[in-house]
Amino acid sequence: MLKRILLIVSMVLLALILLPLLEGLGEQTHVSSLAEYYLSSGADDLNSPNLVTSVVVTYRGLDTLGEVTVLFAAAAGIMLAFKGLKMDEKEREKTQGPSELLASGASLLFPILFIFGIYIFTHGHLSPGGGFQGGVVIASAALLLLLSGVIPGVSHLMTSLLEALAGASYVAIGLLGLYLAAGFLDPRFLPRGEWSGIFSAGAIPVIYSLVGIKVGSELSAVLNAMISKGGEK
Amino acid sequence: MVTPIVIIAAALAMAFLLPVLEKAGKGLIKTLSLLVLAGFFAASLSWVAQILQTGAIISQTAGFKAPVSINLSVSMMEATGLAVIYLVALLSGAFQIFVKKAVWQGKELSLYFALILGLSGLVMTRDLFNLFVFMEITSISLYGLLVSGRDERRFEGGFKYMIAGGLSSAFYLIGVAFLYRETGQLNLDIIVAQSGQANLYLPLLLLTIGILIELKPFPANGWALDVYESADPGTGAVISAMNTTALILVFMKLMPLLQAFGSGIVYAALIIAGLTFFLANLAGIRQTSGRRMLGYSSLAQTGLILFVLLSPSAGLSEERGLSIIASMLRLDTIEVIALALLINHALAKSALFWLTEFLKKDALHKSSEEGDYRGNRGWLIPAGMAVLALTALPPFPGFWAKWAVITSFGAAGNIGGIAVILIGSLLEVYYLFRWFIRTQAHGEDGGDVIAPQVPEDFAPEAAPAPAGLTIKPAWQIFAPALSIIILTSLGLAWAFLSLSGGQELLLLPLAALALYALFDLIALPFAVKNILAMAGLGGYAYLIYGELNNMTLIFGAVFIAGSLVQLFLLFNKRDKRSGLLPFLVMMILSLGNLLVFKSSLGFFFSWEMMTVSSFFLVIRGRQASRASLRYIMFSLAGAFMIMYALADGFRGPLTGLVFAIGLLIKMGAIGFHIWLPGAYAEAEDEVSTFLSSVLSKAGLFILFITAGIYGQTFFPGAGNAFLASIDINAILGWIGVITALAGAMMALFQEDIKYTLAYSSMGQIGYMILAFSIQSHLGWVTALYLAVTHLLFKGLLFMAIAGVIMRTGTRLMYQMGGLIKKMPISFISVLLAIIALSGVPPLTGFGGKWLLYSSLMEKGWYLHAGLAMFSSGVAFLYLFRLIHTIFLGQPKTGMFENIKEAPIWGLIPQAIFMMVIMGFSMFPSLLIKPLQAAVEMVYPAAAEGVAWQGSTVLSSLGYWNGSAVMYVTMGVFLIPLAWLMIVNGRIQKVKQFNIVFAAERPYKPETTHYAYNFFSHYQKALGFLVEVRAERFWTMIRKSTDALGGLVRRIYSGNAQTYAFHIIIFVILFHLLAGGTF
Amino acid sequence: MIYIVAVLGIVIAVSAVFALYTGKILSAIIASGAVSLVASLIYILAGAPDVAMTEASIGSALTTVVFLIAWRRISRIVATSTEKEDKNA
Amino acid sequence: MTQLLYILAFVVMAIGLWGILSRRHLIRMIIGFSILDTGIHILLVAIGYRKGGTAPILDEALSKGEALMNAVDPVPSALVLTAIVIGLAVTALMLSFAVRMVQNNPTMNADEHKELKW
Amino acid sequence: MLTSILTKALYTLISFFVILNYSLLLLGTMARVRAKVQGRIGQPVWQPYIDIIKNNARRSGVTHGIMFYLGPVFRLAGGLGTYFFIPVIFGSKIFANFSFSGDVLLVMYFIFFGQLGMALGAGESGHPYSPIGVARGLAQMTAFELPFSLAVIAVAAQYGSFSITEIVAAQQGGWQNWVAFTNPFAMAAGMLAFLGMSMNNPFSIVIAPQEIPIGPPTEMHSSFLGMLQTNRAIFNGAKMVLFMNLFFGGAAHPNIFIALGIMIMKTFLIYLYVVFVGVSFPRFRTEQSIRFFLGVPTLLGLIAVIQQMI
Repeated sequence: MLKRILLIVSMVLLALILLPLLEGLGEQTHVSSLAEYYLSSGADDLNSPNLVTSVVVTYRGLDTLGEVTVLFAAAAGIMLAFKGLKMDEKEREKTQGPSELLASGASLLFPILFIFGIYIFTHGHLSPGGGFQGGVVIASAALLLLLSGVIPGVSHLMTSLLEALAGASYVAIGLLGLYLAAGFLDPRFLPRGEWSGIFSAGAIPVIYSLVGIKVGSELSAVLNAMISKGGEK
Repeated sequence: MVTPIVIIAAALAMAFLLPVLEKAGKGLIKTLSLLVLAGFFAASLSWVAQILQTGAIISQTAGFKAPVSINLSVSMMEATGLAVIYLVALLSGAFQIFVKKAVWQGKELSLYFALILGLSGLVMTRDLFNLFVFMEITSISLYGLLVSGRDERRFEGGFKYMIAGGLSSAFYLIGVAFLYRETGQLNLDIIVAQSGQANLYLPLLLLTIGILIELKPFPANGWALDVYESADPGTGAVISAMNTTALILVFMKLMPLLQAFGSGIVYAALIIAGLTFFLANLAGIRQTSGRRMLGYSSLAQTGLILFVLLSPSAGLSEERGLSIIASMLRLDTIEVIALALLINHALAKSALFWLTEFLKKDALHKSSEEGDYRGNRGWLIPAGMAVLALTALPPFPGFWAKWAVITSFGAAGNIGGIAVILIGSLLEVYYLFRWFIRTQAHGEDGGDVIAPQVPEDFAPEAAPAPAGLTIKPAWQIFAPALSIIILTSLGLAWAFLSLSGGQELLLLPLAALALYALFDLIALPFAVKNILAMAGLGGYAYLIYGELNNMTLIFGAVFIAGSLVQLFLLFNKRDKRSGLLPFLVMMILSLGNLLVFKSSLGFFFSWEMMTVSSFFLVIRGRQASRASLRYIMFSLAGAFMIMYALADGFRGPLTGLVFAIGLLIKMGAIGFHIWLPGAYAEAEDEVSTFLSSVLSKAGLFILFITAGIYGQTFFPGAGNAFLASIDINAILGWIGVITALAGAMMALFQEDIKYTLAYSSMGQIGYMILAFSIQSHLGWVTALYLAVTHLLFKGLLFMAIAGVIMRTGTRLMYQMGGLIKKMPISFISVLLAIIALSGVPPLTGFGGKWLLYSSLMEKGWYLHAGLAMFSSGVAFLYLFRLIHTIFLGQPKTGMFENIKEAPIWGLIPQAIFMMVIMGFSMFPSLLIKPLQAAVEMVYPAAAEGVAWQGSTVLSSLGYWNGSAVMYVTMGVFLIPLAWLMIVNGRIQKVKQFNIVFAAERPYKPETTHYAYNFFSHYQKALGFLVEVRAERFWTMIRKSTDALGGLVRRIYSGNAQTYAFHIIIFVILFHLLAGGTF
Repeated sequence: MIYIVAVLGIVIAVSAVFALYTGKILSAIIASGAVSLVASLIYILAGAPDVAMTEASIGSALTTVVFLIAWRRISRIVATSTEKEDKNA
Repeated sequence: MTQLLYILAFVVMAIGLWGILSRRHLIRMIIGFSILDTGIHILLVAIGYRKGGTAPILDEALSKGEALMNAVDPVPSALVLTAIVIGLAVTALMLSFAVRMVQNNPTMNADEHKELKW
Repeated sequence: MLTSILTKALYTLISFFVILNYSLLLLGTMARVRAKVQGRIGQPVWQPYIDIIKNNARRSGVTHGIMFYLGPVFRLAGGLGTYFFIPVIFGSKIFANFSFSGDVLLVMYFIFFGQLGMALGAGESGHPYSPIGVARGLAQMTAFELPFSLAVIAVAAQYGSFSITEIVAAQQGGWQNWVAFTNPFAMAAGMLAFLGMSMNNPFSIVIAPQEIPIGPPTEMHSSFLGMLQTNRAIFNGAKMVLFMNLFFGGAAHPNIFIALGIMIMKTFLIYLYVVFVGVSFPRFRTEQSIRFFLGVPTLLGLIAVIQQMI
C-alpha cells in the first residue's frame, strides 16, 4: 500500500515539474525558422512535392539511415531471441490446415495488398506515405499468407538476401551522392525530372523504394520467425 | 583521407552485408571484420594527426549547410575519444571472434558493427535528434548482443535495461521536442550560438536526464548492475568500456549548451556523479559475483570521470607532463585529464572483464578455496596490472590523472572533492585487490591468517602442500594482455614526459622491473640473476652518489648498502623463484629514489612504486592473502593521506598532522600496526628481512625530510591556551614510546619466531619515532643511530632465523631446541644481534640507549625516559626467549638429527653485519660523527653542548666512551676466562640428558625443554596490556562499512518496476538539486 | 474542428485507461491498437498525413500483431508449465 | 487547438507512465510503454501544428507561394516518422525478451523476476 | 704512557682486593645474622672464603657446551664490570676505577650483561629448572627496573647530570644534602627496587631453593660455582656502592681510610636493611612480585620524577 502512495506522490511531483512546459502555449501561428527554409525553398531544391518526404529522405537523410539500422538491429535481435526459444513438440502439430474459404480469400487478397504496398513507396515523394509505410503493407500481406497457413514460412534465404542488398544499395546511393553530388545521401545526382512525375526529384523515389523493400522483407522475416512453429535453423 | 561519414557508411555496409557474407564462409567474415575494425582505428588516428594541422573536421550530409541538414564534426577530443573506442572495439572484436565458448557468428558480428556505427554516430553528430537516433541504435544493438549470451538470466537483465533505455529516450525526446519549440533549431552549435534565449531550463533538464540515465547515475542504476552480472564478459566489456566512453564524450559535447542556459543542471550533475562514485564503491564491497563487482566498479569510474569533468576547479593543475600533453594535442588540461581517465578505465576494465572469462566460476573465491591462478603468470600479470591501473597506481595513466585532479582541487581548496575521491578510491582498492588476491591465494591459505598458527597437538607443522592445479588460460589471453601493454606504454610515456625535467632517475625502478622480469622469462639460473641484481644495485648507488647530501647519504647506506648485503641471502635459493627479484630490485630502487626526488610528484611517484612493489613481494607468502590485503589497504590509506597533504601544500591547519598520520601508518605506529606483523611474518623468509630492516625506515626518512612542518600546534587556533600549546611532536613522542612498549609486550607472548621479530621491529620503530619527535640535535642523532643499528641487528636476526627455518622447516619456537650444537655460527650471530638489540653495553645497542636517554632528559620528557627503559627491559625478555628456545635447552630427538649449519650464502651477510656491528661498537665515533654531520644542518651540535673529547662523547648530562667500555669489558671477560681455563684442566663433555634431575633420568626432550608459553607468569601479571584492541577497532570499522554497503545495495531490489520508479525519483531528485522549485 | 479533436482525445484517454485496467489481456491489446488508430485520426486533422499513415500502419496494425503473437506464445508457455506443475505436484 | 493537443499529449503520456509503474503484468507494462510512445508522438505533432495548418504537400491546392503561410511545420512530422519506427522496434524487442523471460521463469508477474538483485 | 697504565692497574688491583674481601666478609656476617634471627648459630663469618677455595680446588668437572662454560665467565665479567664503572670513593684516584668510560646509564645497562651471561649458561645446561629460574629472574628484573630507573631519572633531573661523580659531588656538605632527604621519594623507590635486585627473600623466587634447587645455577659445580659465588659477592658490593653514591652521599673524606670506613659503614647498613626485610617476609610468586613493583615503588618513582618536572 505504501508503494502505491509513494508512486502517486512521485507522479504528481513529476507532473508539477513539467507543468511550466504547458503554460503560455497560445495558438502557434508562425513556424520555426528552420521550417520556413524548407517550406520556401524545399520544393525548388529537390523538386519533390511532398516536403515531409524531402525532409525525411534528404535533409535529415542520416536519421532515416539510422532508422533503417534500428529496424535491422531489432529484427536481428528478435530473430536471435526467437531462434533460441525451445519449442516443445505438442505445440507444433495442434494447428490443422487452412479452410478452403480462408485459403482462396488470402491468396486473392495477397497480390492486391502487395501492389498497394509497392504503390505507396514508389509514390513516396508525391503523396503522403513512403518507404516505411509501404514496407509495412507488404509485410502485412506476407503476414496474411503466413497466418492463413497458405505458405508454411517465408524463405529465410530470400528475405535476408533482399534485406542485405537493399541496405547495401541504400548505402551505395548515399556514397554516390557523396562523390557525384554535393554530399552523402544527396539525391540530386539523378535528373530532377518534371514536377510530380514518377521519376522526378532525383534519387528520392529510388531511396524510398529501397527502404520499402528492405522494411518489407525484414518485417516479414521477423513475423515469420515469431509465428513459424519450426523455428528457422 | 577517410572522412567521418565514410566510416559510418562502411560500418553500415558491414552490418548489412555480414549475414549474407556468412554464407560465403566463416573465416572470410572474421578476417574481414578484423580488417575493417583495424581500418576504423587507423582512420581515427589519422584524424588526430590531421586535426593537429587543420582543426576540427566537419562533414555535412545531404549536400546542404548545417542547420538545414545534419552535420558531423570531429574535434580533437572526439577524435581521441573515438580512437579509444575503436581500439577497444578492435580488441573486443578479436576477443569475441576467437574466444572458445561463445564465439560470435555472422548475426552477432553485424549487430556489433551496428553498435560501432551507433557509438561513432553518437560522438560525431551535432544534431540533437540525430543523437537520439544513434543512441537508439546503440541500445538496440546492445540488446541484440545481450541475446547471444550464455547466462539464462540475461533476458531479465535485458528487460530492465530496455525499460530504463525506453524511459531515458522518452525524456530525451520530450526535451528535444520542447527545445525545438523554444529555439526553432535542432543543431547544437546553432542553439548555443543563439544568445538571449527564453528559459530553456526544462527542456535542457529533460535532455540531460535522458543522457544521464544512460550513464547509470546513482539512484537509477540498478538495471546496469543486472545487465553486467548476466551479460557475457565480452558484452560486459563492450558496455562498460565503449558505451560509457561514448556517452561521456556526448556529455562533454553538451556541456557548452548546459553552461550557457542551465548552470543549475551542471551543479546537480556534479552532485549525482559524486554520489554515484562513492556509493557504487561502497556497495561494491559486499559483492559475491565477480562480474557484478566489475559492474559496480565501472559505475564508480563513470561517476568519477563525470565528477572530475564537472567540478569547476579540476583543470588548474600545472603538472609538467599534463601541460606538455595538453599543448601537444591542443586540448585544455581538463580534457586531457578526462581523456586519461577514459583510456585508463576503458582498457583496464575491458581487460578485467575478458579475464573473468577464464575463471572457473563467476562467484568470488571464498577465502578458503584455492585460487584458480596461483603462480600462473599468464593470467596473473594482466590481471594484476589491470587492477593496479584501475586503482590509479603508478605507472598507469590513471595515476597521473588522479594526481593532476587532486593537486588542482588542492590548489582551489576544494577539500570536499579530495575527500570524496580519495575515500571512494580506497573502497575500490579494497574490493578490487580482494578479488585479485583471492584468485591467486594458495590452497592451504585459510584466508584469515594474521596471527601465528599454533596447532593444538604440538605436532610439527604439516609439510606444505604442492602448488594446486592451475587452469591454463587459452591463448585468447592476448586480448587483455594487448590492452594492458598499450595502457602501460601510455602510462610510461606520460611518466617520461612529466619526469623528464631532471628526474629521469625516478623511472629506473620500472626499467629494472622490466629488465629482471625479462631475465626471469629467459629462465637464467637464479645465481646469475642475483649477481645481476647486485650489479644493478651497485650501479644505481654509484649513479645517485653524487646527489646525496649528509642526511640522504645515511639513509642511502641503509637502503642500498643494507639491501646489497642482504641480497647474498638469496643465493641459497635452489628453485627459480621467478618474480622475486624484479619486484625486490624495484622496491630497493624506488626506496633509493626517495633520496633524490625533486618535486612532490616525484616523491609521491616513488612512494607509490615502493608500495606496489612491496605488495607484490608480501603476496608471495604461502599464507599471505589476508596479510597482503591488510598491507595494501593500510599502505594506500597512508599514501592517500600523504597525497591529500601534498595537494593541500601544507597550508591547511591539519595537513601537517594528516601527513604525519600517513607516515605513521606506513611505519606501523600503535593503532595502525595491525598490518605489520602479518606482512613481515607471512612474507617469504628472504623477503621479510628486506621488509623489516630496510622498508620500515622509509616513513622515518620522510619524517626527517619534511621536519619543517611539525612545528605547528596540534589544535591550531584552539580556544584555550592548553589545547593550543600541544604540538604535534608531543603527540608523536607519546605515540613513539607507546609503540615501543606495545611492540615489546606483544613480541613477548608469540610462539612463532617471525611474529616475535615482526613485533620487535614495530617496537624499534617506536623508539625511532620517539627519538625523532624530540626535535633536538641529540634526538635526531639517536633516531638515525637507531635506524642504522636496527638495520644491522634486525637484518642479522632475520637472516639467521631464515637459515634456522630453512633447516628445521618449522617456525614455531617450542618445536626447536638445542640447535647450538648443530648451528653454532647462527647461534653466535643471534647472540650478537640480541646483545646489540637489547642495548647491553659493549655493543652498539648501548650507544643508542645512551643517546636516547640523554636527549630525553635534555628535553625534559622524564616519563618517556622511564617508559623507554621499561620497554627495553621487556625487549631483553623476548630476546632471551628467542635464543633459549631455539639454540639452548634440550634438542628434540629424532627431528633434527641430521640438520646441518645454515647455508654458506646465508652466513656471509651475517658475518659482514657482525663485523660492522663490532666495528661500530669499538669506535662509535665512526658512526656518530657522520650522523652528527647529517643533523648539523637542522640542529647544530654546539647549541646543545654535544662535543667530542678524544673518543668520549659528551652531552649536557653525561658522557660515554665506547672504546673504553669495550676494553674494560674485554679485560674483565678475559681474566676470569683465563682463570677458569687454568683451574678446569680436565673438563669432561657429557651427552644430552646427563643432568642433575633429582636422581631420575629424563627421557623425553618435550618435557625437559622449557619453551612453550615461556613467560606465562608475565602473561598473568601484565597480559591485560596486550589484549586485542586495535584489531577490534579496525574490524569494527570494516564491519560498519560492510553494513553501510549492504544498506546501499539493498536499493537494487531486482524488480523491474522498482527500477522504473527509481528513474522517476532520480528525475525529481535531479530537479531539486538543480535548484528547481515546484 | 476543435470539437472533433476534443472528442477523439477523450476516446483515446478512455481506451488507454481501458487497455491498462481491463481483465482480459486480449482486449487490452485491442484497446492499445485502438489508441494508436484514433491517434492517427488526430494526426490527419492536425495536418500531418504522412505521420497518420505511419501511425496507422505501424502503430496500430503491426504493433497489435506483434503483441498478439507474443501473447499467444506466452500464454501457451505459461499453460504448459502449469500443466507440468499439476502433474508433478 | 494546439493547447488541446498538448494537454492530450501529456494526458496520454501520464497514462502510459502510470501503466509502466503500477501494473505488474509484463504485457500491461509493455502496453503502457507503447501508450507512452503514442503520447510522445502526439506531442511531437502538436509542436509542428499551426493554426489552420494544412499538410506540407505542394499540389494544385497548395502552391509554393501559400505553403509558407499555412503549411504545417514538416520537421516534427519527419521526427515523428522516425520515432514511430523506433518505438515499434523497441516494443517488438521488449516483447521477445518478455517471451524468453517467461520461458525461463513461467510467471507473468514482474515481481517474481528478481533473480538478479543487490 | 706506560707508567700511567701500570699505576692504573695497581689501583684497580687494590680496589678489587678491597671490595672482594669486604663483600665476602659482609656475606659471611649477614648469613650469620640471618642464622641468629632464625635461632641458629650459623656458619663462620669467613665461610664464603672456604666455599670458593673448595670449589676451585675440585679436580673433576662436567661441561654441557661452550655457552655453559662461558656462562659463569660472563657472570663474573658482569659483576666486575659493574663494580669497575662506579667511582667508590669520591675524589680519590685509587678508587675511581674506570668510571671515566661511562655514567650511571652504563652501569644500569651493564647489569644486564651479567644477567644475560647467567641466562645463557643456565639455558645451555639442559636442566629444565635453570630456564624456569631465568625466566622468573628476568621477569622480576623488568619489574624492579622500572622504579629503579624512575629513581635514577629523578636524581639525574634533580642534579642535571647522569655522571655518578657529579651526583655524589652535589650531595656533599652534611647529611641534609643527601638525596635521601632532598628527594626522599626517589630514595624510597630506589631502595624498594634494591630489594628486588638483591635476590633476598620476598623476591627470591628466582633461586627458590626448595622448588627449583637454586634455579639458574642448578647444573653449575666446581670452579664454575666458585666463580659464581665470587661474583655474587662482588656484584652485591658494586650495587651497594652504587646505591650509596646515588642516595646516601657516597663516601667522601680527605683521608682515604676514613672514607673507606664511611663506605663500609654505609654499605653495611644498606645491606642490613635488605637482610632485615629478607628474613621477615615470605616469598612472593613471580606475578605477585611484578604487581608489587609496578604498584607502590613505581608510584613513588613517578612522584619523584613529577616533583622534578614541576
